Formats: sequence, C-alpha cells, structure tokens
Amino acid sequence: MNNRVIIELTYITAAVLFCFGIKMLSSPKTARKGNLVSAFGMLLAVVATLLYKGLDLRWIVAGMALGAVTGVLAARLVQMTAMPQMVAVFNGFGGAASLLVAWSEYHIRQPERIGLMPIAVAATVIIGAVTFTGSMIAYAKLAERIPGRPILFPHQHLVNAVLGITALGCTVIFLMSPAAHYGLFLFVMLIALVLGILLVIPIGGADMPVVICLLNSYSGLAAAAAGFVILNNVLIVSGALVGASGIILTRIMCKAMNRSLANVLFGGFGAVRRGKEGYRGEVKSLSVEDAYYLLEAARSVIFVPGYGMAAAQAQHVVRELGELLESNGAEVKYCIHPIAGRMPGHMNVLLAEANVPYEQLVEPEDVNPIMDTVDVAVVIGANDVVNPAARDEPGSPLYGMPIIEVDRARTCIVIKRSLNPGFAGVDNPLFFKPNTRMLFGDAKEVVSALVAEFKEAA
Amino acid sequence: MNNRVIIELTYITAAVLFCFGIKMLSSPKTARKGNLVSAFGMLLAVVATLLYKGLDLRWIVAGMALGAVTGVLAARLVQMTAMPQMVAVFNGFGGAASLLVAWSEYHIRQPERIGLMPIAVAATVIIGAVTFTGSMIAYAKLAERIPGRPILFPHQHLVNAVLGITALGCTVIFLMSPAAHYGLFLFVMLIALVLGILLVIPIGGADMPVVICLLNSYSGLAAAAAGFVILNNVLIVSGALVGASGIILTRIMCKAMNRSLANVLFGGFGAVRRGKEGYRGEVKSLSVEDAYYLLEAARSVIFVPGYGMAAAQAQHVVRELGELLESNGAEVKYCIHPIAGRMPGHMNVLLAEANVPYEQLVEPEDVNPIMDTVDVAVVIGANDVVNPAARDEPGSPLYGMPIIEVDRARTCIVIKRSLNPGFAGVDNPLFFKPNTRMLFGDAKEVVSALVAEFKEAA
Amino acid sequence: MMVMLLFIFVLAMFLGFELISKVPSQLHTPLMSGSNAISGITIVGAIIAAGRGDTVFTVILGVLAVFLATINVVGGYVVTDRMLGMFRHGGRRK
Amino acid sequence: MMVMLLFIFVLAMFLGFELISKVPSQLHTPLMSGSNAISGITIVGAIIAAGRGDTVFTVILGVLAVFLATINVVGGYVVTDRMLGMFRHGGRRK
Amino acid sequence: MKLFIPRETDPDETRAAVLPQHVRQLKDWGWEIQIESGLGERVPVPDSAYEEAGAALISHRREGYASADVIFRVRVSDKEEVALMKPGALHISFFDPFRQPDLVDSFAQARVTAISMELIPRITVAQKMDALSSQASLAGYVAVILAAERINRVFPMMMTPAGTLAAVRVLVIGAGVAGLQAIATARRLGARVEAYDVRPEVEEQVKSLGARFLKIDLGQVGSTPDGYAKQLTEEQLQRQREAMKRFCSHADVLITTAQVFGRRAPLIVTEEMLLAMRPGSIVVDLAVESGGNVEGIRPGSEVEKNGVLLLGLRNLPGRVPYHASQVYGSNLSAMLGHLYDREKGHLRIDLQDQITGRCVVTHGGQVVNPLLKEG
Amino acid sequence: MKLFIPRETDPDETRAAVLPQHVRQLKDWGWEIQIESGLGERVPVPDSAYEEAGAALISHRREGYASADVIFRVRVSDKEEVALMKPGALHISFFDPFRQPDLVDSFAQARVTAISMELIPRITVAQKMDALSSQASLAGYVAVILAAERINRVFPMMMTPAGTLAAVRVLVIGAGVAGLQAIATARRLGARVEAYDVRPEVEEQVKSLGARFLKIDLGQVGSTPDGYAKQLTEEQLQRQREAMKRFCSHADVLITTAQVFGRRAPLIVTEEMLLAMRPGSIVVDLAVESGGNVEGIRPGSEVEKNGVLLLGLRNLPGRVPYHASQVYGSNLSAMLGHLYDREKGHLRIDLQDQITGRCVVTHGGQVVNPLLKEG
Ligand SMILES: NC(=O)c1ccc[n+]([C@@H]2O[C@H](COP(=O)([O-])OP(=O)(O)OC[C@H]3O[C@@H](n4cnc5c(N)ncnc54)[C@H](OP(=O)(O)O)[C@@H]3O)[C@@H](O)[C@H]2O)c1
Ligand SMILES: NC(=O)c1ccc[n+]([C@@H]2O[C@H](COP(=O)([O-])OP(=O)(O)OC[C@H]3O[C@@H](n4cnc5c(N)ncnc54)[C@H](OP(=O)(O)O)[C@@H]3O)[C@@H](O)[C@H]2O)c1
Ligand SMILES: NC(=O)c1ccc[n+]([C@@H]2O[C@H](COP(=O)([O-])OP(=O)(O)OC[C@H]3O[C@@H](n4cnc5c(N)ncnc54)[C@H](O)[C@@H]3O)[C@@H](O)[C@H]2O)c1
Ligand SMILES: NC(=O)c1ccc[n+]([C@@H]2O[C@H](COP(=O)([O-])OP(=O)(O)OC[C@H]3O[C@@H](n4cnc5c(N)ncnc54)[C@H](O)[C@@H]3O)[C@@H](O)[C@H]2O)c1
Repeated sequence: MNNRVIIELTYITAAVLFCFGIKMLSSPKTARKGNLVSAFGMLLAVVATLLYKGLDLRWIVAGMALGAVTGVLAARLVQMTAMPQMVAVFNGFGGAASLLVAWSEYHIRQPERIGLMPIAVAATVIIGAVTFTGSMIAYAKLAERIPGRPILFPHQHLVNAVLGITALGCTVIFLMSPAAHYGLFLFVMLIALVLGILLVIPIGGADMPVVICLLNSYSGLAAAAAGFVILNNVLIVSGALVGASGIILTRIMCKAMNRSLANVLFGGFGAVRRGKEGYRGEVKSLSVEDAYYLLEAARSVIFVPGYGMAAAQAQHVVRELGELLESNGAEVKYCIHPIAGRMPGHMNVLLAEANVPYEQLVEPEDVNPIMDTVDVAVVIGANDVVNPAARDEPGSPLYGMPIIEVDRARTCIVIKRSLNPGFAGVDNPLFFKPNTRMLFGDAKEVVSALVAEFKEAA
Repeated sequence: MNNRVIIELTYITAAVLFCFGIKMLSSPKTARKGNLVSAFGMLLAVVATLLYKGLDLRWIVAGMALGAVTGVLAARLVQMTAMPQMVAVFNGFGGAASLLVAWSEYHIRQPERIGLMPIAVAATVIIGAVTFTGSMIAYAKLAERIPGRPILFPHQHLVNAVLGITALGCTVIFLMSPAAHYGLFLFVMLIALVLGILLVIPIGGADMPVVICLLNSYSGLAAAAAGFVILNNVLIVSGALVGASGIILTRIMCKAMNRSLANVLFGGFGAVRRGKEGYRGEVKSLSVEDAYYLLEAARSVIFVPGYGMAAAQAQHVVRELGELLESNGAEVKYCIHPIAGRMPGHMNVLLAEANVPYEQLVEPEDVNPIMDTVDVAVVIGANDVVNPAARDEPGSPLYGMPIIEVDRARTCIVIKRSLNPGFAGVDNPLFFKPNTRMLFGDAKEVVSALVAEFKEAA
Repeated sequence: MMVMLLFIFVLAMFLGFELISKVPSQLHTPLMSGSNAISGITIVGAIIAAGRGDTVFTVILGVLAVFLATINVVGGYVVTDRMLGMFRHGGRRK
Repeated sequence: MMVMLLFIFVLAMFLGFELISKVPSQLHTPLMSGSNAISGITIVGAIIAAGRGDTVFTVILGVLAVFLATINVVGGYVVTDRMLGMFRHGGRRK
Repeated sequence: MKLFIPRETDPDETRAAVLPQHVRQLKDWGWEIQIESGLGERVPVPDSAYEEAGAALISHRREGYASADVIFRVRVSDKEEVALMKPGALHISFFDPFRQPDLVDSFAQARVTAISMELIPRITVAQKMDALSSQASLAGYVAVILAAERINRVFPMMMTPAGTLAAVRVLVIGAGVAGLQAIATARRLGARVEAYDVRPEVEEQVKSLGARFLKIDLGQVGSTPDGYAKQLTEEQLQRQREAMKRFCSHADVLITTAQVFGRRAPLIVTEEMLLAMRPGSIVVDLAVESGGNVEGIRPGSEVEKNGVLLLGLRNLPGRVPYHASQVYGSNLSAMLGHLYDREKGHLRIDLQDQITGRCVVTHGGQVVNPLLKEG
Repeated sequence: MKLFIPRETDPDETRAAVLPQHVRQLKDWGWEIQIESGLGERVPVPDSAYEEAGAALISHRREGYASADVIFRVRVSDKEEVALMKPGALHISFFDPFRQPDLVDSFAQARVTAISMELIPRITVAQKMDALSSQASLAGYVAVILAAERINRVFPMMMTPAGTLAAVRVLVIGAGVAGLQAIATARRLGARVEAYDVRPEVEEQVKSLGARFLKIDLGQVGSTPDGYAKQLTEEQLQRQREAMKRFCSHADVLITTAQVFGRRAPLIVTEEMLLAMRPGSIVVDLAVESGGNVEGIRPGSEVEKNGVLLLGLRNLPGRVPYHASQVYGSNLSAMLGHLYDREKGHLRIDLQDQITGRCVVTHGGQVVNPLLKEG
C-alpha cells in the first residue's frame, strides 16, 4: 500500500475516534475517557499528515512546538472560573487557522473561474473570520476586558444588514473570476472580521456560553469548508461532526436557559415588549423536552400540587420526579397550600401515600419569602392557590387570600390541561406572566414524560 | 450542472431518506411513515439511475415491470401469518441480485490483477450466494416445505469448515489473476450457495426470524460490496446502513429470546450440556438491558416480591414497572407468598402503599397451576419462598413448605444482590436452573433501571 | 477514490449502528422487512448492468438482477406497509 | 470527486446530529470545549499549507495557521480534561 | 378590645373554642383575653398553659360576659347568658339559628351581634373560617377510626401464613368534606372503599382518593350555588334506596354523611338494607344530628340490630378534641381577623361584605340575616 | 376420627377455635366434627353457619370430650375438663405450660396428648401453624387502632385552611411480629413512627416499613437460635431506660411489645418516663400478660396517670375476633394436618419431628417436652 492510502486509512480511523469521543463526552461516566479518545484521534491525524511526502517539516515543527507550549500553559494556568473564556480564545484561533489555510491555498492556486474550490475558499474565509473576531469579543466580555452588558448603538440592525449584503455582493463578484480580485478577497475578509465583532457585541455576558457554543459550531463548519478547499476528507468529516453536534448543543443550552436561540442572538435589540390588555397577554407553552432542560439545570425546585394532581393520580410520579431532581443535585420542596385539593389535607394524604417525607412538605409562609431564589416552581394541577390576582387585584373574588407566589420564582412551569379556571372559576393571570411556561396535558402523563426524560439521560 | 452531478446529488438525498426511514421505523408512532419515506428514497434512486446516459431502457423496464407486479402480488396476497417467510424470499432475491450485478461486472471487465474491484466481486458473490440460498431455506422452513425442526447430520461442523476453507482458498487463488480463473469463480459461487443451505438447515424454525434478520444484514453488505464493484456511492451507503442496523436488530431479537446469537446459529449442534454437581451448576446472570428485552417481549409476567423488595423500599418502582408492562400489553400479576417478608402481610402493606390494586394480588395456589404458561416470573428480593428444594429435596429444612414455583415459568429473572441465602439460611437451587437468570443488584436500583429502559424506548 | 468510498462505507456503518437503539418487539419484523427493502438498492447496480448492454450474457444477468431486485424492493415496501397497517387498528398499542 | 466529498459531508453532518441527544447541564461546557478541540482538525490543512513551502507568504500564513491550530487543539484537549477532572472529585454526581 | 372565652357547658362538649396558640396570636394584635377557668379541661389543656400564653383566668363567667367586646364559643350561649352581655358585643359560635328562633330574638333584643359559624359561605376566600368544613373533615376521620375499633376484623388485606384476611369493604354515602376524609382514612387503612354521592362532580374527587365511585341514575340533580346538594324528590330517593340495597349488603362498614343544607338529612339507609348486612358490620351515621341518614339510628347512642352495630354518636370531632379545638380556634381567629381593623383598632360589621353579610345573624338589635328574614 | 371444639369458657375470650371454613376443610379430610353450641357467639358467627359447614351441634360438652380423638381450643381446658377426655386423645390449644405445672400433670395422668401452640418453633416450615405470630400480628394492628380511637388528635399530618395539624408521633418498643405490624398500621394512618428493639437485625425491617429506627448502644446483646431476644443484664436495662426517657417524651403514642421467651417481660418504661409524656398521650402495653413493659400498668384495665392513658388491655387479638379466629383456626388445622396421615387415616405423634417434638407437652402419660423436663 502506498503512503497516500495509509494516510487516508489513518484519517478514517481518526474520524471514527472523533465520533466515539463526542458520543462519550455527552455522558458523565465516560466523558473524560471520551476526551482522551478524541485527542488520540487528533494525534493520529496529525502524525498521518506529517507522513505526506515533500513536506518541509522545520517550520511546521517550530509552529507546533510553540503552539503546543502556549496551549498547555494557557490551559493549565488559567483559573477554573476563567475556563469558558479560554475556550472562546481557542475557538477563535481555530477559526483563524482555517481562514489562513484557505487564504494560503487561494494565494497559490489563484483559480481563474468559479468552481467549488473558490466557493469553499470564500465560505472558509467568511466563517473563519466571523468565528475569530466573534470569539475574541466573547472572550473579552467574559474576561471583563470590555463591559459584559449588551452594547447597543443606533441602527445596529441596519448596519449589520448593510455589511452583510456588501460582503455577499463582493463575494459574488469575487467568485466570478477569483484570481483577478485579490483585493476584493481581502475586503470581504475584513468585512467578515468586523461582522464578527458587531454580531457578538450586543449580546449580554450571561449569554456568552451559548454564543461560544454557536461559534464553535461555526469553526467546525469553517474547518469542513477548508476541507473542501484542500480536498481533505478528515477535515470535512470532523468539521461537519463538530458543526452539527455544536448546533445541537447550542439548542440544548438555549433550552436549559429557557430561551430561544433567536432571543439569545437578537435579544439585545429592540425594547422589551409588554402586553397591556389584562391577562390576554402571551401564553408561552413549552414542550416536555424543554421543561426537562429547565429542570435539569435547576438547583432549587418547588412543587406546588393542586387538585389536578389528585384528579390525575399523579402523586407517585411526582415523587419520583422529585427524587430524580434531588439526585441531580437540586433542592426539592413540596409547598402545600392549605386549601389545595377538595378536602382539608387532600394533598397530604396523597403525598404521604407516595412516600414523600414530611420534612419536604412546606407551607406558603415558608416559601414565599425565598421565592425569588427558587430556580423553577412547578405547579402541578393547581390553579386558585397560585392565582396572583388574590394578591394584586382588589376586585378579584379571591382578593386577600394568601397564595403561593410562584410568579416570583425565576421560572414557573404550570402543568394543567388547558387555560380553564379552577374551582373558584376565576381566571388566572399567572398563565400570562413573562416567566411562566405552560406545560399542557394530564398531570400524570406529563410528569411521567418528564421522568422518562430524566431516566433517558442518566 | 451535468447529468452525473444531478444523479449523485439525488443519490445523496436518497441515502438521507433511508437514514430517516430506518430511524422512523424503529418507533411505533412513526413506523409507517418511515417506511414511506424510505420507499420514496428508493424511488428517487431508481429514477436517478434511469437518467444515466446510454442506458438501454427496454429490457430494464420490462424486468422492472415484471418484478413490480410479482412483488406487489406476492406482498398483497400473502396471508398475514406467512409474512415472515415472504420477507425471507424477498431478501434472498436481493442477495441474488447483488450477486448477478457483480457477476456481470466481472464478466465484462475481466480484471487481470488483484485489486479492490476483484476483491469486491468475490465478496459480493460469496455474501450474495449465502444470502440467497440461506433465505430460501429459511423460507422453506417457515412455510413448512421442509421440516421446521433442526436438521442435523454427522460431522456437520467438519463439512462446513472444509467447505468454508475451500471457498476461501479458491478465492485467494482466483484473486491472484481473476480474469484467468472464470471456472474457479463459478466454483466459489457454487460452494457459497451450498454453504448457505448448510448453515441454515440445522437451525430450528422458531429461530428463523433471527436468521432472516441476520441474512438481511448480509444482503445489505452484499449490496455495499456490489457498490464497491461498480463504484457507486448510494449502494455503499445504503448497503452499509442496512448491514449495520441489521446486526443491531439481530442482537436485539436474540436478547428478546434470551439467547445469544451463537446459541441461535450453532444451538442445533452438540448435545445439551447438563450439570450434575448439585446446585453448584452454572449461574447465568444477565444485564438490565437484556432483562428489558425479555420483559418487553413477554405477554404474561408474574412478580414475586420478598423481603428484599421491602428492604430496598422498591415497591413504588415495582408498581411502575408493572404498569409499564401492562401498557406494553402484558398481563401482570403479583404473587404474594404468605410468609414473604418479615411479618404477616408485609408485602400487602407495601404494595397497598404503592397503589397496586388488590385485584392484581394473587396467591401461590392460583399461580402454580398456570406457571408453565407464564413468560417471565420476576423474583424481587425473595428467596425462601421460591426455593424449589422445599418441593424436591426431602432432606431440606424447608421440605414440605408450599412455594411459588417460579422455576417452572418459561423464564425466571431473580433480582437480588448476591447468591446469599435468605432468612432460613438454606441454599437455593433455583439460581442454578437453566431457565433462571440472575439480575444482581439492589432491588430498587435494578427495577428503576428497568423502568428507565422502558421509558427510554417509549 | 477507493479510499473515499471506504470512508463513506465506514461512516454509513457507524450511522447504521447509531440509528436504532431500542425497538419494541412488535416492530422487530416490520423493521427487518423495511430495511430489507432498502437492501434492494442493488437495483441501481442491476439497472446499470442491464442497461449498458455490453454482451447478451450480461444483459441477461442484468435483467434478471433487475427483476429480482425489483421484487425485493417493491414487495418489501408493500409487505412492510401491510404489517404496519395492522398495528394501527387491531394492534395492542392504541 | 467533489460529489463524493459532499456525500461524506452530509453523512458526517447526519452523524453529528445523531451522536448527541441529551447532555446533563454540567457537561455542556466540557462537551463544547472538547468538540472545539476537534474543530482544530484544521491543523491538518495548516500543516500541508505550511509544509509545501510554495511561497514565503504562504509559508508564513501556513506556519501561523499551524501555530494557532495547535493552540486550539492542545489547549482545547487539556482544558477539557481539566474540567472533567474537577467533576470526578468535587462534582455533584458521585 | 376585650375577648372572653367561657368554658362549654354542654356535657357532651369536649372541645374548647381556642387553644393557647390562638391566645398568643390575638395577644399580638393587642387584645385583652379572658378565659373561664377549666376551658381546656377536656381537651386536655391545663389552665396554666392558657395563662402562659397571656390569658387572664376568671372563675365566674358573669364578669367575663359583662365586660367582653367579643365572645368566642363552640356552642351558642343560652338566653340567660345572652342577657349578661353588653350591648354591641359580638358573639361568634356555632348557632343553628333556623331551629332556635327564640334565641335569635334574645340576641337581637340584647343588641348583641351574633355570628353563626354554620352560615359562613363556602367560597374559596372564606375557607380559613369555614368551621363546618374543618369539623366535618375531622368527623370523617373519626368515623372510620370508630368503625375500625368496633368491627370484628382488620381493615387491610393481609396474606399471611394462616390464610388471607380479606380487606374490609367500606361504603361511604355522601362524599362531601366529611365523606372524602372518611374515604381517605379508610383507604389509608387498606380497606376497599366505595362511595356514592348525588352530585356528579364528586366522582372525580372520589377517584382522586383511590376509591370506587358508585353510580345510580337518578335523572336531574342539582346543587345550590354554594356547593350544597339540592334536596331530592321522593321518587328519586326511592330509586336511590333500591340501588343502595345491593351496595349495602356487600359492605362491612357503612358511613353516611349525606346532608342537605337547612333541612332534615335525607333518609337513605332503610331497615331493609340494614337487614341485608352481615352480622358484625358497622354503620356510622354522621348526619345523625340533623336527623340521620339511617333508619332506626338513635342519636347519641350505639345500638346493635341483628348483629349490625349502629353508631349514632354525636359530636364526632369532639373525639379528637385537641385538633378539633385547634382548627376551630383558627377559624374563629380568622373570622375575627376579617372583622377587625388592626390599624384603627376597631371592629367593622359590614353587612355588604360577601362573608360577613352571610353569617351575621343579628346586628344592632335586628335580625339581619337574609336567610332568616326570608323564612 | 372425631374432632370436638368446645366453646371458650373464659369471659374475656371472644375468639372461637375454628370458623365454618375450617370445619369444611376438615370435613374434606373425612373427619367427624362436633362443636359446642354457641362456639362462635362472640365472633359473631351463628351456630347455623357451622352446621351448614357440616359440624354436628352438641349442647353438653361432656359428651364431646368423652368421644373426641382431638380437641381444639383457644385456651387450655381445666383439670375437670381434662378428666373427661378419653386416654390417647389429642388436645391442641394455647397452654403456657411453664406457669401451670399442675395442669401439665393432669394431662399426663389422663394420658391425653397436649400440644402447646406457644411452643411451636419459629422456623420457616412451621410458620403456617405459628399461632403466636398470627395473633401477635393482629395485636399489633389493634394496639394502634385502640390508640387512635382514644387519643385526642388525628394521626396524619394535615395542612388545612385552619392551620397545619401535626402528625402524631408513635414510638414502638420491641419490633417483633406485633411491633412491626403496629409500625405498619401507624405508618398507614400517617403517623411519624419510630421504633426500638434490642436485636440489631430489626433495624432493616423497621426501615422497610418506612419508620425510623432508634439506636441505643447497649454493648453485646444476643438472640436465641429461635429468633427470640435474650434477656438483658440489669446494667443494660438501666442504660436503655436512660436513653428511652428522651424518646418517650416526644411520643404521643407509645406501644411496647418487648418480650423475652419464657420469662417475665422486661420493664422498660418507668414512672419517670411516663411523667415526661404530654397529657393526652396514650401508652399501649402488649406485654401486659407476661408482666408488662410499663411500670404501673394494670392488666385488663385502662387507667389515666397524669393525663396519660395507660392501656393494659388483655387479649388484643380478641378485639378482631373474626380474623383472629380465622388465623387461629388455620394454625390449628395446619397443626393437625402435620400430624394426620390422610392416606392411612391416623394420627402420628413423632417426637423426633422438628415441629412436633418441640410443641408436644405430654404424650403417653409422660411429660415429654424437653424444655419442661429440663426446668
Ligand atoms: N381544600 C378544601 O377543603 C377544599 C374543599 C372544596 C373546595 N376547595 C377549593 O378547591 C380549590 C383548590 O385549589 P387548587 O389549586 O388545588 O385546585 P383548582 O383551583 O380547582 O385547580 C385545579 C386545576 O387542576 C387542573 N386539572 C384538573 N385535572 C387535571 C389533570 N388530570 N391533569 C392536570 N391538570 C388537571 C385544572 O385545570 P385544567 O382543567 O386546565 O386541567 C384545574 O384548573 C380552591 O378554590 C378551594 O377553595 C377546597
Ligand atoms: N412473614 C413473616 O411473618 C415472617 C416473619 C419472620 C421471618 N420470616 C421468614 O422470612 C422469610 C421470607 O422469605 P422471603 O423470600 O420474603 O425473604 P428471604 O428468604 O429472607 O430472602 C430475601 C432476599 O432478599 C435479598 N435482599 C435483601 N435486601 C435486598 C435489596 N436491598 N435488594 C435486593 N435484594 C435484597 C436477599 O438476598 P441478597 O442478600 O443476595 O440480596 C435475600 O436473599 C421466610 O424464611 C420466613 O420464614 C417471615
Ligand atoms: N370552596 C370552598 O371553600 C368549599 C369549602 C367546603 C366545602 N365546599 C363544597 O361544598 C360541598 C359540600 O360540603 P359538605 O361536605 O359540607 O356537604 P354536606 O355536609 O352538606 O353534605 C355531605 C354530602 O352529602 C351529599 N348528599 C346530599 N344528599 C345526598 C343523597 N340523597 N345521597 C347521597 N349523597 C347526598 C352531598 O352531595 C354532600 O357531598 C363540598 O363537597 C365542597 O365542594 C367548598
Ligand atoms: N421464621 C419464622 O417463621 C418466624 C416466625 C415468627 C417470628 N420469627 C422471628 O422471631 C422474632 C421474635 O418474634 P416475636 O415478635 O414473637 O418476639 P417477642 O414477642 O418475643 O418479642 C417482641 C420483640 O421485643 C424485643 N425485645 C425483647 N427485649 C427487649 C428490650 N429490652 N427492649 C426492646 N425490645 C426488646 C424482641 O427483640 C422482639 O423483637 C421475630 O422478629 C422473627 O424474626 C420467625
């Protein structure tokens, strides 16, 4: 077998190792080993590449040595808390490297006509550039080199749009006869670099992890694009893998923050909308899966059971969900409103039957003062007992009754079948609050599904 | 874009549709749609192929029309119960088709030297031939054209080995200069056809579904090999997909039968071993996943709780598992031995707490007579109450005590932490019975894990 | 070229392993049958072999291959659909 | 050729989507960082670009790319390993 | 403001109107509290505990009545006592004003404002003062415990080496507050529980406690806006009894709670049905004070008929006097809290208020309750 | 073969030795069965039910005794009755032979084979005849029901609009068969339950019922091969009482079941501990018949001391006579089944047998029991 074949077979092995690595990284038990597997794959790929005939290794080795030392030092010396920004920097370098690879290829080959190669070059350069500067801004925000808050300026939208269209237009012209437009090539690169900055700067520091994750997906795509430029399989495969899994991970992270990706990316723009037509505001419902991500990331959870839990006979699954949350590290309490259910002590009977320890049962007086610190309040088939109208609206028939103020929790998930009112027949403004999410369905079914999500992930 | 590129892009689309199709086929909700998606992919692939320039379509269309009519008629007219053998026939035809493709390619190209093409040709022919005759035998067994029982003849093992080695040797010689050895090529094909018959004929009719599944995986590999012969991506991708997923499915089916693949394939050989050294026979333990497959396929399940369930406080998860089994279509009972636990009514208290309806509780007298019809008996932390020594060994301290005769169930899964004896301190021969499987671990943890498996699959 | 095909083969195998993980027992047969229909993709090769019309012999082989592969494909999909159609109604899951 | 690369690209994307489905929140950052290290695979391209030594300019670009990509790869793996090492001990799962 | 709590005079009454915890709470509002010595004797809570909580002890109720702005009681005071109260005083207790028109008049004449705890509307915001509910819930629990103590078998199913002990079958007729609690308690003890009620919405509530709901087709039955059941026609009652006979014959324990607001309780269980029951069975009638659901039951007594024990005991909540007093005291405090303006330090009887307007019987020398004025 | 079952003479005894279902079973074996009229009177099971099952009714026990091959009783017959029996007859009942040496002698003299149900070994194969267990289990249940009926509060925690009712705290001392059943019953009712026992292996069993196990470090404590607890040294008892005092003061209900086979029950709860308990608390002593675990308790009575009600009632299983008779009758039948060879149709008293050898007191005119011969 010739050298070329050996190299390619090694590449295949490396790609397979990357697959295993990513898979293993997504489960706590195997994560660390997964990282080593993937690192070993990378080693194989690099060694195989060095086997290419006719490579002048001197400079390469120098660059690698320097890079390796820098990388190790940076990774080792950085403080635990500063790791995310470190990842941003690394990621930016990866994007920059892809850009440089494509540039150098373009510089040498100077393609005359449109074709896949120049298209790939343009894609690599644009994506790589955005990744590079975007990551650097993310780094700066996290490291507080620049303010973490969203930085807004007038007509941001417009400026970005103009820049984007310009870049696109120039690219098209460039692609017509690539070799002839070296200047345009550099101009596009410049615009992309600026775009990277402008796109990230209006995003708040708290959202940076999601942004980095997205940029990570981009840098994978950049690598894949670079693979098309130099016609290299392993770049394409690995880059595509990272590009795809990065997007999935971004989605997962958004869900854990109870945000949409669009909201993260463009949240800084525009004023916050506020409905003013009474309760007829916006009802935001969420899927079981989204609720899972919310709960999975929560450190403190309060369950508020009501008559719906009893009607659905969901007490056993609720307790099970509570146990799963606890073993996931969350603090779990059950807040029982004295009038919940249809007889005094209704919830007590059911939760005792389901073996919820008395110690986890708390009363509204205990919970309301600390409600702001609760990550997620899960209302399970309760309604009147969590109706904020009883607190806020003197005209309400419930006015004056103490409630469990779940609307003050960071997020409130309400599990019930519809928007129908409860026993008292009074509409509930809770369902329209900005931090409320409705999870429609029969309490037992929905909570079972949540339990299933947790078990699946274990 | 030229014709070639369009075809290839269509192939990519088809491959993606196959991926979706297989994925959707593995979930009850989407299965039927998945089949349509995959069929649409096939349509695309066929149409794209017909676009190749220079194809003489007359014969092709004739062959296709005839094949389509035959296929539809066969698939429509076959009785529900005869479907599996129909699938076997179809599968055999697929294998034969791959064989013919490779043969025709070899016939035309007549390669002079060893290379990937001749290797691929040999692989296609051998796999295709085994698939073809193997499938036909599977069909004949299921349709009872030949007896369904394992057909054994002396030195079966040896004959197969000799044939296999001969085929291998001939193939090597053939590969040295393929064009020169047309006769050898035909000879190898013949041997492979015979091998297909010999490999399947000693396997019992009840195991045929697994065999068909395995042959299906082979026909996928044959298609992939044919893809290497004619250098066609879509064949390689689709064939590999079917090859891989077929193997996974084969494994799953074996587990649901509580058999290993080796046992299925070679079970007909050799005499059944029987330990005679008292209880110190063979303890067969199984994994949670294997237990899941067993339970998933069971139509009647009996739980036998004992003190271990109480000690582990596993009653809630046990009830949950029971509910899941019921919604999976199984009939579920809880058989309570009067002395189970450490006080009279111990199991009753716990199961009542977990809300197991009284109707599902039965006594040993009710269950023992029908024990032979029970698919799986699950013993959860019970020991003395299921000790067959009480029935079989007059010397045993337990002799004469009525027990729950789980050893007579089709399969018995025993969940406990070790082989240690129970309260009475008497060893339990149940653990060494051929149809007993030990599932070691804390009752609550193990049953939770089983529940998780079920929920994951839902 | 060959290496690339191998690459594709390996990726597809990997994907095949990932695609199905847990299958309820009543879907075992339909899944088998459905993926069997996919393995009839060899029809593509058969069409090419039959259509090129190099020699009479290869045309015969090719057309026979087309015929058999078509049965596999068409019959496979139809029979799978029939099986799945049964579940919809009389099946034990609603 | 290009088509085949595209085929590979599509399969790999598909595989990437399938590979991860549910990730506990404490693994979000390590997974991001670990897959970021993989995206440093561009080092392969960088080595080739730098090693061919066509022009001084491209060598400079190439070596710079090698340097940056190496930082990405090496730093990425090391930092991921450090993060995961933390969980082993102080982590909230045993 | 001065609050006085006399001890109960009825020999059947074991409850006290308040416990020391309530005294403590009202003290915080700045009230002066007097209790008659021996108030908690039968709970039992010693006088000293009340004193510790800040109440002043007096041994002559006369003084207490004379000076108090507010009087808390479990049972309503009698005419002589009313005569002792100062005009404008507020008296909060169970009352049953429909059956005691004379007493209503005495209150009016003495210009004492009387609040009847029975008349508190059953709406969500009034739940914390809803003494009928709080006591009914305890009664439901006690009914089951009494039956368990009296019956000749154990409630739960037990599969033992000496054979299987069948679970006791409990039938609950009327699944209101008391009925539901009875269901819950019987279920806890492991009985097989069935329940019946005329109101169809109760079915879901019964099932939520894991019991079976028995359906009898009676045609149209309504409930009043307050959630009380409407009275059945004689024909409907008859149909109900027919169906009931079968259910009763299976039951080991029969608990009846059916009441119709302001009227005699419906007679549901006839002699004939009782005869069909097995010897050793137990019948507990919670409606005995308003006439009883069971034929032949004698208020205040336990009688055996054909081997079936008929429990017509009165004042079931009084059998768990500690908790009964605790919830009743909380109901009273909540009622007072509703009327008392803590800022301004005075009571405000607002007859337009949706709660006050419904439960005040007499005020300012007049009978003001709309229900009483009508009838 | 003839079986005779006289009615119980002890006025405290409500149980019958068999129920009709056992008569039916023994009839199937081909036995002739006579019962004294009124046997099930207090269960209550009417004579007619026994007759339907196939028993012959006699009104003079004399005849019954004279002709019977086997006699079943709950409590042992007295000397006069023994004198009536025919030699070689078999008498199966509770006996307590250690405290009645005279009676043992009478049986020996009358050449009647006496089996003591207390002496059945507690091994797995003997469980179906183990009457001590079957009755103890019912006693544990009854103890809790009695406490629930007598106490002034409700057992379960309830969060109600009128405040939270705290769950009753139950402390069970001695978690053998009776103790475990008491724990289970109290837990079912929603109490917070704690338990204590000297045998360490009980901890897991207590937890399996969802209760808390209290640990007291007493040094080395063993148990006999039969699973009974060994007697404690005086120093150990003292240490135990110290620790116990604290636990008792938290408990609303205290149930003691500690027994030591063949000896006086250990005194665990002292006057001092009782004083620390809250007024209104309940103490139930199940060991009262073998001397009691509680100081000052009076067998057969309910006394109040400093507001704490001490229940020393005897024969708790007799308060659920139906089920108690059912399990006892099954135990007797199982015992008979063990001795009776159905093929050959005769009884075989094999003193080498691991069960028979341990529970037969007298046989063939001799005291044969190893425990009695020793002491
Ligand atoms: N505690 C007592 O003693 C007592 C007695 C009588 C009345 N009440 C009254 O009952 C009310 C108690 O408040 P609460 O919050 O517990 O109940 P609620 O206000 O009646 O609300 C219960 C909610 O549960 C939902 N639900 C019903 N079945 C469900 C199912 N199977 N799955 C999921 N959700 C289901 C219903 O919404 P969907 O229809 O949209 O699903 C309903 O809005 C108070 O108004 C109180 O006054 C209490
Ligand atoms: N019913 C009564 O009134 C009563 C009273 C006293 C004694 N007994 C005696 O108790 C016995 C009852 O029989 P049984 O079959 O219920 O119990 P058993 O024979 O004692 O067996 C219980 C088994 O459960 C296993 N186990 C314990 N903890 C476990 C955990 N956390 N998870 C999983 N398995 C666990 C143990 O095996 P590993 O250690 O291998 O896990 C043990 O072998 C009889 O011998 C009876 O005579 C009964
Ligand atoms: N919103 C609140 O705050 C609140 C508070 C307490 C009660 N309630 C409502 O009021 C309802 C009635 O409460 P209650 O328990 O005091 O009622 P109750 O004591 O007046 O009657 C008891 C039960 O008997 C039933 N009944 C009447 N006639 C019957 C007959 N012939 N046969 C069978 N059953 C018959 C009634 O339907 C009722 O359920 C409750 O169920 C509840 O829904 C509401
Ligand atoms: N194998 C069988 O079939 C079988 C059947 C029944 C009982 N048993 C065993 O026999 C054991 C004893 O049964 P029992 O309930 O009849 O016992 P018991 O009535 O003799 O004593 C009751 C309990 O009191 C405890 N005790 C004794 N002294 C004590 C002290 N000073 N302080 C606290 N607790 C003390 C004992 O440990 C025992 O648990 C059972 O727990 C069981 O393990 C076995």
